[in-house]
Amino acid sequence: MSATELLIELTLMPLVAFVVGMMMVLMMRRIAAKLQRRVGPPFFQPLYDIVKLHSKRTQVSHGLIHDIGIVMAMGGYIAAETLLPVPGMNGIAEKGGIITLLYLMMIPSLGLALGVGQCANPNGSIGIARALTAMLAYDIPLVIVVFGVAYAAGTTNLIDIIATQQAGGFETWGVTQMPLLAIAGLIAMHASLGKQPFEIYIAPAEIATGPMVEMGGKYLGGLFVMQCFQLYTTAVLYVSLFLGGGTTWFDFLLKSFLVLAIPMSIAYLFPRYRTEDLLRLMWKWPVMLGLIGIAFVI
Amino acid sequence: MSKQITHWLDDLLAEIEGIVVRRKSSRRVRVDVPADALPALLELLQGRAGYIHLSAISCVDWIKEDEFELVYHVWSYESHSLVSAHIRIAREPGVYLSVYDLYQPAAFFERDIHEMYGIHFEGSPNMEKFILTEWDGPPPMRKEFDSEAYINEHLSWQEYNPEWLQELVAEGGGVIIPPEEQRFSQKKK
Amino acid sequence: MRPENYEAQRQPPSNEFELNFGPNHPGIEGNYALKVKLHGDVVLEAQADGGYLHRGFEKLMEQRLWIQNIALVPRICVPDPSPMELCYSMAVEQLCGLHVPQRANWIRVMQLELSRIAAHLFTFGGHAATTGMYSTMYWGVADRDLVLDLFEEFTGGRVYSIYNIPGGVRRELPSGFLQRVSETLDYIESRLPDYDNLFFKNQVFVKRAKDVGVMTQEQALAWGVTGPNLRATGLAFDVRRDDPYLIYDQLEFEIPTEESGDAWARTLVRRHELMESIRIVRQVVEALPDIHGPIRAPIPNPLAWNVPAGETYTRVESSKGELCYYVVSDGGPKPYRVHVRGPSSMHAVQVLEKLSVGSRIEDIAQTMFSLDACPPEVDR
Amino acid sequence: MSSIKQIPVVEAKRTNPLARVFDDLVRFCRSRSLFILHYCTGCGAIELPPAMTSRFDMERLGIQPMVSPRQADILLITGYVSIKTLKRVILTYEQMGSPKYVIGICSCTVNGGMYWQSYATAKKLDEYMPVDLYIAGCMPRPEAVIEGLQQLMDRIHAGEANSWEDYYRNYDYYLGNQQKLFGEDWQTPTDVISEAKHYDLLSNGTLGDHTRLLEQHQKPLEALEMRLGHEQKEPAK
Repeated sequence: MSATELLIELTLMPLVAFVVGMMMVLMMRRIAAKLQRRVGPPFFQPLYDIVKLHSKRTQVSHGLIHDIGIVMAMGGYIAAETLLPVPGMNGIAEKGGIITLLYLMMIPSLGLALGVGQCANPNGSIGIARALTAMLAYDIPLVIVVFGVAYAAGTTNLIDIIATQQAGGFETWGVTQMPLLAIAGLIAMHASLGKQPFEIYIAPAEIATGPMVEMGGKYLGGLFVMQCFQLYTTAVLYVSLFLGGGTTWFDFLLKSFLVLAIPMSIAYLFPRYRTEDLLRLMWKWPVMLGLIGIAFVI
Repeated sequence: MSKQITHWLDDLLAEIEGIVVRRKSSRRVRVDVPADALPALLELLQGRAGYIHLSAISCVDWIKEDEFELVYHVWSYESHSLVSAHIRIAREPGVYLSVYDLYQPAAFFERDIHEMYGIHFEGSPNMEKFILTEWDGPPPMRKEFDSEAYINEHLSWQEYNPEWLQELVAEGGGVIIPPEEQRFSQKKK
Repeated sequence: MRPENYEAQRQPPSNEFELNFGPNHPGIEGNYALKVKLHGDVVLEAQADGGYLHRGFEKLMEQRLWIQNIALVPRICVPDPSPMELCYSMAVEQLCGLHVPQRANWIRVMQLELSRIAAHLFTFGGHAATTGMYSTMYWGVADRDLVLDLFEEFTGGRVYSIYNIPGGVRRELPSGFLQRVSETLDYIESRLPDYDNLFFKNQVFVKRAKDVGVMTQEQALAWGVTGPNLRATGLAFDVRRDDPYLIYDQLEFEIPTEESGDAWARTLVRRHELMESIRIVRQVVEALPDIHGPIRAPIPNPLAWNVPAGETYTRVESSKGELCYYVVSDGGPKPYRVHVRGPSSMHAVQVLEKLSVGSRIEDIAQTMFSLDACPPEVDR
Repeated sequence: MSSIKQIPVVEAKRTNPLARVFDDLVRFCRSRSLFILHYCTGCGAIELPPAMTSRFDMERLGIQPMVSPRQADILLITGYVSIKTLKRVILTYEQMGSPKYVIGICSCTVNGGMYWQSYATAKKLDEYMPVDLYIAGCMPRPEAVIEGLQQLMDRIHAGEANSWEDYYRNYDYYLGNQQKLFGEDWQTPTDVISEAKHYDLLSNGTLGDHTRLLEQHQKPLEALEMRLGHEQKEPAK
């Protein structure tokens, strides 16, 4: 692969991720609307929101770290997109591998923590403390799941993992080979999205949307963009690990949207847990399922 | 409630000196007592007659008589009746005893009366302002406080005089006559 | 793009900090504030701060005619305005010795109970929203709207009906109205299993709401708690039954109670009460066609109406608890004094302060919404 | 509002033809994505849940509730504002990011409504902050609220909803009214004058007698003081 091609891929992959991510946000809001018996937002609503937020005249900054935090939150995911192979584009997935991806996916939370810490708003501080706790909660099952998949495939390279799954059709998919790990992964993925019942760090009625409380204008716009990337990354990672990635764009997108629809449909039927309940749940069931799954794999 | 209970209550109330009991209905008793006998009355009602629920403390400003009337409404969950104990205190200096040690809900009502009427209750746990924290005028519920004068001094209204209203006025309508001037002949039933 | 004065405010490093919970906070019902001192996320001290909705109702009422006040009173409690009208009308009737016709009493009961249904749907919608379950709120508020449609049809007002006037009610029911009432009730009843599955039996919600804001029966009695919140501690007391007004002594209904006295019990009591209200309205719908007669007693010219001197204390069970009006007349065209004892004046101030202490920050909103504290009643 | 001078605004010349297209896009997106601040100042707020929820569903117009003033575009003044609330409303308004819009819902914001005799409520909202739109009624139905918001959307799209600039241009007038009501030492933690300089909206009406008074009293900006643990006050007579 020539340097130009690589450069084009590295530009295209986050862009595609952004566009798909916006549609995922739209899907999320439409699902919520359907469950709540209403119409829901128009098709381009996520785009309107993002453009509007970036075009606000007032951009209240709380200092350098605040700016850097948002950049980190977006940048972490943008970097992660280049490590996620999509049909026709592999980016630098070969060189990065799944461990790097996991690290990159943690950066946004840390960036947010830095940025929110600078705002000195107690609601934000509580929110970010909860967000980091939640990260601690869902990362353990996530790491177990990723380890199990990597062990089964014998590699940490996502391209190889996808290739082994695609070799024998549906029977070699991760979800049929390692159903327990797939379930654990789904729960961990749901938690990492921060939707009910794991919505502890947004929690409007408790801490006034936590980390976002001091964000306005571009900063909030950055977080909206981050949400698009987050949905995309989580869904595509799951598809790559368990659903055999995608051979064509059509089945790739279909799988990603379907996989995302599961936690989204559950989310709007539940209230949120308390922090310790979340920890207890995440360290109990997904970890247990994951460990049993690993035992099967080994 | 049965006559037995009412008699029993009357006997009990007779222990207080200077008391006037009026039975308004089967469930409402009005009691007038001198101001210094009220704590004893409430203690009696709460301790021996089961009137454990303080429903409200109302304050009435009788400016002509230069007195405040305080009304303690207590309810019994057992005999299902309500006793309203009326007392009168002098408008100046407007100080009275708190009944917080008997009835905890009194804290809110006393605080409320304090800021609305300026009556100070001795022994109440909290006499800070609650509703009117950012108000520096006189206690507004006193009868001498003229809220319209206050408004005219501090606030202004939107002028609204569109053409259609002016036309109406020119035709002799559209103006609201103050109710005091609008005396119709009383309809016979 | 950076205005100059936005330096972050730094507080000295400490585990304890103070937080303004409200007035602009989604976890607060209405415009109200709690100042809380936190250690981590445990509340050490809570202080209610009201007055944001203060309009000086009691002063305003002294300046208006007896009949004008009817338009004023429902505004005291926004989610459940009908008991306010009734309580005031009853007070004026008692002062004048007006005898209200039977038919008006039955219609009033229907209005009150429909209002209670609407208020309860709104309240547990709100309680659900504080725990993050917005679907229940969306459903609850939408179903409440159907009741409001009924209100609009027979009173003319969607929220503030201004329908009870001293002496009776203002208008006769429209034709075919009772049929539509029972249709709406059927619909709401058919929705209740959905609410049960989504909300009341939802294990995550039960886990969240149990053991939140617990008060024992002794505490509740000492703090002056009334209404559903008192019944959630196990005491079956209801003004409608134990101090009956209107025609409640002729109606059949039960008083649901729960033992545990926590947020969950309070919400559950409301849910059962909703069923009882539906039952009462059904009885009214059945009985109303056979009750004929006028809908209001004749009153003198309301613009020159001097109510005889006297004082009276009326009590009504609103959806939030015991609602009382103390009305004094000096024989003039305007009330001499009207004192409104809203049930929330206890719940939102002392009870909320006491229940918040020791709870966690995420439970303050739940405590407030499960107490169904209505700030405009406190501030008046 | 005859007392406020209408100051002509000189639009910067834009030579880039794409700039106009871009401006149109931005205005369109602004009108299609409105975040309402979740602040119920009065009883009109009771009609907002129906307007937002399943039956009338404001989200289909791109309108969402938001919690923090930093995130919001629209400040809905739902009903009467008591003087205590008005202070918070002004603080909130100044913290919102421009462009921001104010909608006065209910008759009380227009003229005091049925509380015209009340000593505790402010009567005329646009003395204290510029108002884009009034929706009269007591209280306006959800349909009316949505209709009003749609009018606001049209005006934003046409570029007419510029009341927030008015606040900077005529700050002295608004500050004067605020000082009249709240006392002369009234001060918000936002430095409006330097913001006006920042947005290049400084005009004749920005500075005046009232801002001079503010400068005399001005304390260094600090976090809003909390009133927890106040001292016991002397008994009033």
